[in-house]
Amino acid sequence: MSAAADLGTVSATRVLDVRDLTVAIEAHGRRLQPVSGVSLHISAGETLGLVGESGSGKSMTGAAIMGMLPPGGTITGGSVTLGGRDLRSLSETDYRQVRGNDIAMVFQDSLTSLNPTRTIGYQIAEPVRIHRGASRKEAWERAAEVLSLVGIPRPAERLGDYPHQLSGGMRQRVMIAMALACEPKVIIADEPTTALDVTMQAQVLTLLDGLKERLGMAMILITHDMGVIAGRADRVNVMYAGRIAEAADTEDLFAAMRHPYTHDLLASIPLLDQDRSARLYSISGLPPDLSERSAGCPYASRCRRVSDACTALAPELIEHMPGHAFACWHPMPPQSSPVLVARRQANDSRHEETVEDATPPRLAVSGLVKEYDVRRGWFGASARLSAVAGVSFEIAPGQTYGLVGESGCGKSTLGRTIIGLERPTAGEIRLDGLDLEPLKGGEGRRRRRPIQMMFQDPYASLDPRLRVAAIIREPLRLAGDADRSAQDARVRDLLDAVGLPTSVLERLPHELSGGQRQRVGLARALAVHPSVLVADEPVSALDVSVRSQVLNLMKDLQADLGLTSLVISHDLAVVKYLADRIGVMYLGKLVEEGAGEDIYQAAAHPYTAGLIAAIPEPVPDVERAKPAAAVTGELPSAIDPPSGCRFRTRCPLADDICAVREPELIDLGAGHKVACHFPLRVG
Amino acid sequence: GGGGGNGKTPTVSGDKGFGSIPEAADTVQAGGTVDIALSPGLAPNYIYPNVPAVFNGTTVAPSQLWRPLYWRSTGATAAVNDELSIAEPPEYSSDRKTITIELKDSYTWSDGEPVVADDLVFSIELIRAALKEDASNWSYYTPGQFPDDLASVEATDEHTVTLTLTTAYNPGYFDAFVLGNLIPLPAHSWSKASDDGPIIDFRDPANAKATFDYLHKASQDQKSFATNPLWSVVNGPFKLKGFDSSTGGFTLVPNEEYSGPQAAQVDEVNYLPFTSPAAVFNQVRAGNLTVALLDSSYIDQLPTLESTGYNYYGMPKEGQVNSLFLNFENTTNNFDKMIAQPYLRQALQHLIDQPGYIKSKGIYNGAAAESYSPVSAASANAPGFGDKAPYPYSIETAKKLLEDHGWKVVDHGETTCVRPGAGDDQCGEGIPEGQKLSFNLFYANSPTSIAARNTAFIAAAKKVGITIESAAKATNFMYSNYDNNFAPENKDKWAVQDSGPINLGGYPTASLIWSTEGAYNAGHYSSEEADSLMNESISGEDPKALSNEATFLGKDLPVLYMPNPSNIVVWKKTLSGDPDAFANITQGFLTPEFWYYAG
Amino acid sequence: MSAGADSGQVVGAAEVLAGRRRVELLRRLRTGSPFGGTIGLVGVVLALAIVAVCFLGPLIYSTNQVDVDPLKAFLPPSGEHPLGTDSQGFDVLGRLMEGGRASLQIGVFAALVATVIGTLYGATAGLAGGIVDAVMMRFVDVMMSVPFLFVVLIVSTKFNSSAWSLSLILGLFSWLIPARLVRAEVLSLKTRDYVLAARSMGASGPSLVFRHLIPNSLGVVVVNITFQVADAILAVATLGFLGFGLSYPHTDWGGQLSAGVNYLLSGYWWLIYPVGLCLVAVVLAFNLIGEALRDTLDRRRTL
Amino acid sequence: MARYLARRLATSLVVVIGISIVVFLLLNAMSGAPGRSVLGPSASPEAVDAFNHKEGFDRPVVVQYLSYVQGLVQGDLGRSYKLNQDVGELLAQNAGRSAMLSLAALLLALAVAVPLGIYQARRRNRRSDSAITAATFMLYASPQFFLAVVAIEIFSVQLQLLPAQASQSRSAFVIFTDPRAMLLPILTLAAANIAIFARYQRSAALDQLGQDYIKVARAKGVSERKIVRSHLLRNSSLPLITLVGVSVPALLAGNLVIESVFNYPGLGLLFINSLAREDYPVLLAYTLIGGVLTVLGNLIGDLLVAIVDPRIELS
Ligand SMILES: Nc1ncnc2c1ncn2[C@@H]1O[C@H](COP(=O)(O)OP(=O)(O)OP(=O)(O)O)[C@@H](O)[C@H]1O
Ligand SMILES: Nc1ncnc2c1ncn2[C@@H]1O[C@H](COP(=O)(O)OP(=O)(O)OP(=O)(O)O)[C@@H](O)[C@H]1O
Ligand SMILES: [Mg+2]
Ligand SMILES: [Mg+2]
Repeated sequence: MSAAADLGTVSATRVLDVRDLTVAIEAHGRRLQPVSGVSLHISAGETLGLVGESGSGKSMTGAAIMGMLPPGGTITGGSVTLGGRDLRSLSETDYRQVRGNDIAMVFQDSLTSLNPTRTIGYQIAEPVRIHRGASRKEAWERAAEVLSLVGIPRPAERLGDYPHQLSGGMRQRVMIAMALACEPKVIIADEPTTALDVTMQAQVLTLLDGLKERLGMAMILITHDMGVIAGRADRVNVMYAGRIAEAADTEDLFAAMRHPYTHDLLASIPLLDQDRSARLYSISGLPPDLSERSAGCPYASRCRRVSDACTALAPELIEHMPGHAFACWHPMPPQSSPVLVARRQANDSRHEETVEDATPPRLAVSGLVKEYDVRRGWFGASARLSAVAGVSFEIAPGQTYGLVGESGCGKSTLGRTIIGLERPTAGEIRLDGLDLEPLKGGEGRRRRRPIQMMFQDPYASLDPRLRVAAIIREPLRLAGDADRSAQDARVRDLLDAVGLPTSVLERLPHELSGGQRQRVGLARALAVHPSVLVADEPVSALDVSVRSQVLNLMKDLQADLGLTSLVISHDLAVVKYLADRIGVMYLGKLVEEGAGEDIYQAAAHPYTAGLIAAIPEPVPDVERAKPAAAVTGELPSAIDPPSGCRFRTRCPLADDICAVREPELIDLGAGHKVACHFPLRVG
Repeated sequence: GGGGGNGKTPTVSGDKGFGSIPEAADTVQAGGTVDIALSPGLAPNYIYPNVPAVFNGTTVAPSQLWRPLYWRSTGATAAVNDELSIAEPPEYSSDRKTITIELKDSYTWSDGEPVVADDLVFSIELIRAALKEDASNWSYYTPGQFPDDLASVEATDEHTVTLTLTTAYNPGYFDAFVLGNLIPLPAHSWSKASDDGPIIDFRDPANAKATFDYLHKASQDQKSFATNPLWSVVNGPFKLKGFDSSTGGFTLVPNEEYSGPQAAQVDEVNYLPFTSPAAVFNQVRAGNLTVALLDSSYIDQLPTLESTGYNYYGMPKEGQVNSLFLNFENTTNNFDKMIAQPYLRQALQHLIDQPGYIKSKGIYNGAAAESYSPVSAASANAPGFGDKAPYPYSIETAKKLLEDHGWKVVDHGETTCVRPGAGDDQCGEGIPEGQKLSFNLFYANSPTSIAARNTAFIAAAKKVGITIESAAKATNFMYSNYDNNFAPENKDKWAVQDSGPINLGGYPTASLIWSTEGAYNAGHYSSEEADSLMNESISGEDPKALSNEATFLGKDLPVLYMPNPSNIVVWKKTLSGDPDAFANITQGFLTPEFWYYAG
Repeated sequence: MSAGADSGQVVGAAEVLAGRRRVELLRRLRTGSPFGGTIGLVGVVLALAIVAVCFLGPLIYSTNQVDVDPLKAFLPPSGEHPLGTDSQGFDVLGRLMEGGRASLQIGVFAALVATVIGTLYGATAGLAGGIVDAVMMRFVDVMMSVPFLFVVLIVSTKFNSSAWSLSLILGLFSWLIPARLVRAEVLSLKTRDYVLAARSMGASGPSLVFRHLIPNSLGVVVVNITFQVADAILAVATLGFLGFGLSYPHTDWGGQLSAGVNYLLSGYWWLIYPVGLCLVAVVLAFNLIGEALRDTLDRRRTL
Repeated sequence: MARYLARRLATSLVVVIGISIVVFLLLNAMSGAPGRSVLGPSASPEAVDAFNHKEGFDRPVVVQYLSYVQGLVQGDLGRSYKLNQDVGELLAQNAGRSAMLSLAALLLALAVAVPLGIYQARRRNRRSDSAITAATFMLYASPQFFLAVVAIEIFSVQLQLLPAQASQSRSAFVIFTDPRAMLLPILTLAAANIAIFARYQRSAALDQLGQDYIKVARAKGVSERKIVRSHLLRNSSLPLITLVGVSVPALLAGNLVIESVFNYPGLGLLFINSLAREDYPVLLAYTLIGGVLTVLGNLIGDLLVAIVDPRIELS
């Protein structure tokens, strides 16, 4: 790339200036160009959001700035200037002086990003000792100082801890402390919260934000989550296939986006206040292979506004308006994000669903308890882990029930118990009124057949040695009620139903893309005409564009087949999009239940409210208006759950009674139930 | 003093020697240390000289601390050495039942007491007491013979002992098997039942038993071998200075009170323990040993060793049978029926190429002698056929013998019996038609020449269609598993075995191994004629008896004869002495008192 | 993504870590293959070459490996005997082929015996779980702690070595590693989503085992076989070297080498180096093949 | 720590008991009542029976086992009838030398393999890595006795630099003062382990190098040398500690071969010689000790890991 777009004039406050950065990687005899002519800059106190699909080159850009490309990677063009210093010309030794000192980085996975055999004190002190030439003691003191900065109580005592002794959120704070130790000018946060639960994500992001402000740092926030961007970034660079597709101030971007890719990206995410009846937009095709250099616009093959010009020549990133640049031959007319549109529509249609009539429920779960014996070794004391603690709910025929909750709250356990992979410790599961639990052996398996499951990880849930045809046929074979040719016919029907070509039949799972695999998984689940489908995190392993395809498909099939389904996800938006009714779980308990809109717009449980508040929405106004961290702290251990109301340890409204008495699930009317001594809403 | 026989050539029988022994050097440099290798794996662990069977071969410095009555080696021959014996030659009465032994009056114990007739009687009483406890308590015991047949033993004067026997023996036999193994012991010092106990009368069997038990027990406390005052009372040229109980290595120093013919000339003799023949060889190669017996697999290294300063000399041991034992009772595949046929044994013997094996670089490389009977062709008791093989190597003859007796010989295939029956031209009694000539053979896993010669034999057998399955085994294993006497339950498991040499001693009658009742008759060979010939060797009068026995056994083939390998001794060129004092090492006798460093 | 996977933390972390580490260890002992894709090829070519020489060689270069000629012992290499002759006068090149056949046969057979036993044992333990598994694995622990070579040597004193008995003895004492591998594999497969999926569709025990568990653990088993062959060949060679090999008319490489070593100082190098190098080559070949197979397997897994 | 220790000790004890049963059964199967082999061929059957009775070999197997265990607990490993010695004493005499050889070889192997493996991992897939890997593969594929023979041929026969056999001395002092004699045995014994350890270290280091904390350290500006020293080394050595514990049987087997080739009078050679003598009490006592050492090796390995690795709860 030659002339790069100059986004504004070089000002004295620009800390970091990247121009025309091009990175090449040589690996396994292939040459990739994961970053092509990227230009960006950032000033002190500013947050630049770098957003894009997986593989779009976000991390690689960060790595190039840090001078830490993977083996085989080189910067082949462009410049990186930090405070007027050309970093590219630095020797490795000099570059080392920059890292951790002038630019610091926060990584995604805090478990693997901390050395398990070193104390956190050592790890935080390390950069101080290197860059500040501090003594062991001084560095240690500094470590305590930054640790308190990131909000860890009694920091001096924690310095001697090892990473595994900390919770995920704490570890992420330690990571941040490590990055801050030398008060860098620029901090690059690469997906700093992707591994965290939403509640924790909100806390960490707020912390980062505050620190940046206080210390006057510049921050590059790398994420794939448009919601995070909307709430935290001052400016946004949208990346696609190693290039910047669009760059603008956050408000500008959401209010008047121009690049079709930006638009499509947003259009394919389900939103909390999504119109449930509207289909999500899906971006067709796959991102381009970065090893092939094509002349045209990299998005051309997937773009709905494509023309011959697009395939002939790649558009350059041009600042069409002050502070707003995009690289497109056929920009969309300035328009606000599809989210805002959808939002507006949804607000209009505050619908009321008919309260379930007298039809008996298809699936009824009552008083379900699942506890695990966890023993500490051979002679260790036995402990009981309460994964599900007395959950009851019903799903009417044809309805979809959604389960949400933080990680570890027992959603999957509930799902596994319902389909019979686990035996409940207590409670009943009735399918069409018949209690499934006493049934064992062949009879039990047969009676459970109407309940089928769709798994989370499309890579793990298909036997890698079986061909697609055999995989889909398996439930038919197990049911054994059709001959081979009938089975084959059914397999073909199913393929058709999930929108796969028959050519995949002879393929092995690894020859399929993630989306295709998930479709195969769905086809398999549907093979025996189940009446109930349990889908555990059906889309959380999928990339945005694929995710919308699968969501659409599930939605269509629900409607077409009249399926009764249970959708489990930690993503309230996904659940709300798919489900008629939603149950919110907390630490093995159902704390609130009701229609999606009721839950979203009139949450009665403080936990639900906090959860909703923590979910980042791709709407800058909404995001900025949100309170800082609504639910604080972390999920307590399920081995010794808090007495009374399990949420009380994190509840802002908690009172003495909460510790003593367990609140019951009470109906607020219209099927909206809540288990709280101090509900936010009554009736 | 000087070497006993300056200018002498070693005493040998025949010309089977290998290498040479230089004449004794004229100038003697007194003192010095001699390092000598103990037989690998045979670390001494017992000291009392009347050895129980378990410890045979593992006693400390046999004959060098306590002299035997008769020294049965002169150079490389088994002739009695009158000079080194502590008694005059025995006198037999005409009925051969009374033997008078006169001890030389020149010998004294190291504590100054003379060696007297009672010391011999004491020793014999101890043997009797020991055998009463357990038949294995004296290595040289043959049930029914000495001392069972000892009517009386008496010290008739201070230096004379008279033995009265109930049966008569061939003097050659009795000399070798009994008198040669008797060792006078210091009764004045040892005849007690505990360390500080009083001297008791050993003629009382109860006392003899107590004494034996005491000595036997003391003899197992290896840590005290060199310190226990008991063992310091000796009459040989050396005393035990140090004993390493962990390895069995020990050091001898001259017995200053020695009263015999040749006092020790070097200051110290170190017996170094070795765990393998290779270790011995390596040490020799590194020049770290003064004297060593080498494994025959190092024969072709001898010229190299010579150039680095060693003399070497090899000689087969006399009175040694080196043969493939046959199991006449193995009924598997009718082996007993087949092996009972003399023609078949002859055919097998015809397959053994003794001259070839001796010559082969892969087997003996020259260091062995042909052997066709228990007695060597060069000995005074040589068999009638001398050194001419009764059944010389000839595949053709073997084949013809088989064919003449009703076998269909298929070269490299399966020879089968086609004419069953007991007739002259038939296979033989009990051998059915279609019988295959196949059997197994176990051989000792060391030395390498054993495997090599058996392989050659098996391969030759293949040429006439005889199939022999073979496997190498530890010698011990073969003794305890493939010996019909001790493991009768396994008698059908082996047909032929080669456990290496069996030593018959200086008077090599084979009665122990081939008489019908022989204690070591592993394969249960039985022949009336052999029995009567052996009986003659033992109890007859005829000095030719042994030769007659050997002639018959050479022809009747109780075993298949193999060459007799040389024992090879190497010693530093700086070490000199009477040539016999080196030649006798090949026969297992050590006389270090004759060695000295050349000035 | 899910906290469930981490629940091991609770369950006696130390035990789990230690146990897992040990299994991991066995599995990984031979990882790392910087030759790229060629290593498998090198291994296969090497193995095929050795197999061809040993099994087909005699067709082209036929020698008398039956008749001993003691007088032709230790002839140095010449036109007539490219690798000279040994102590029996056998042509060494021909002897190499003879010994190679035995070594390969024993190696392969021992590996198969070990694999069959190990697979059945490991799969049973893994599937049964609970107390059965605990007892079975404790037994494996015990057997693994008894030094294998010692026991084989001790047992060998009682047997007459034949190709069969050797491979049987080796096989009977080397099934432990495959047993552990297969058990670990079955345990991990048991909780895989696709196995859960099959269970949730109503698949019964045998159906799970035969359709999912066995085919999917086969990879590990096959990889292990190749390593096991290499190990068995080495073990046989060691046995042969220590005097428990085959006897005439049979021979094996370890025995040949051991016989040759007796003449180390005599300069008969042709008795040592050809057979030594053959041994190295064949063990190397099987290791390389195993390495490549495992690489492929791992790559497929991480896809 | 105490609890973890107690737990590991308990499991180890179970395994050790198992080993003693296996070894005892083996002893029983191999030598049965040893009277005949002890007393030799000329002993009468009565004498043999008397011996077996006296020594208790005619009692029921279970009783024999219990008394065997009782002996073991009191440190009595049995008696070598062939050598007329206490097996315990016999082993004790040789143990020091074997331990010296093994430990020297082990330390050498570790000293070479750990840096080598890390070096390889850091130069992954470069030519030097491939070359070293090729070499380690070759080493791994070479039977130890062949390596030893080649070493003797080169260093003793051809170059005449080093003796062909190990020190025969019984005193540690002499062995230390003449290190030349131990060089070849130690080197060859170490060689095979270098191959295994280096391959393992390489793979462990690769695993760790792929971990994010290395990246984090780089991002903090830590130099590569320091990354290796203060981050990589400790983490990537954890598996090696376990490996060393697990490879005790292999080390013992190596001793067997090396001691017999170099004629070094340690436990291995004692074993080989006892094999030829069919001295089963010695053979099995050593096997038992080998088993116990293995368990001990595992135990120590696990404990070391537990000490070094803070993730293992020691409370
Ligand atoms: N070490 C590497 N060697 C070769 N190619 C790599 C390497 N790391 C990343 N890539 C490639 O570089 C491209 C850009 O990767 P990058 O990690 O920057 O994407 P990303 O935008 O951060 O995606 P994600 O959201 O998944 O983290 C991808 O196609 C990836 O396959
Ligand atoms: N097999 C098991 N043994 C012991 N504990 C278990 C087991 N499976 C799950 N748990 C525990 O049960 C609790 C609930 O786990 P579950 O997987 O159901 O949570 P989840 O809500 O699905 O979380 P996520 O969103 O991370 O998938 C967790 O504390 C988990 O550690
Ligand atoms: Mg990334
Ligand atoms: Mg889950």
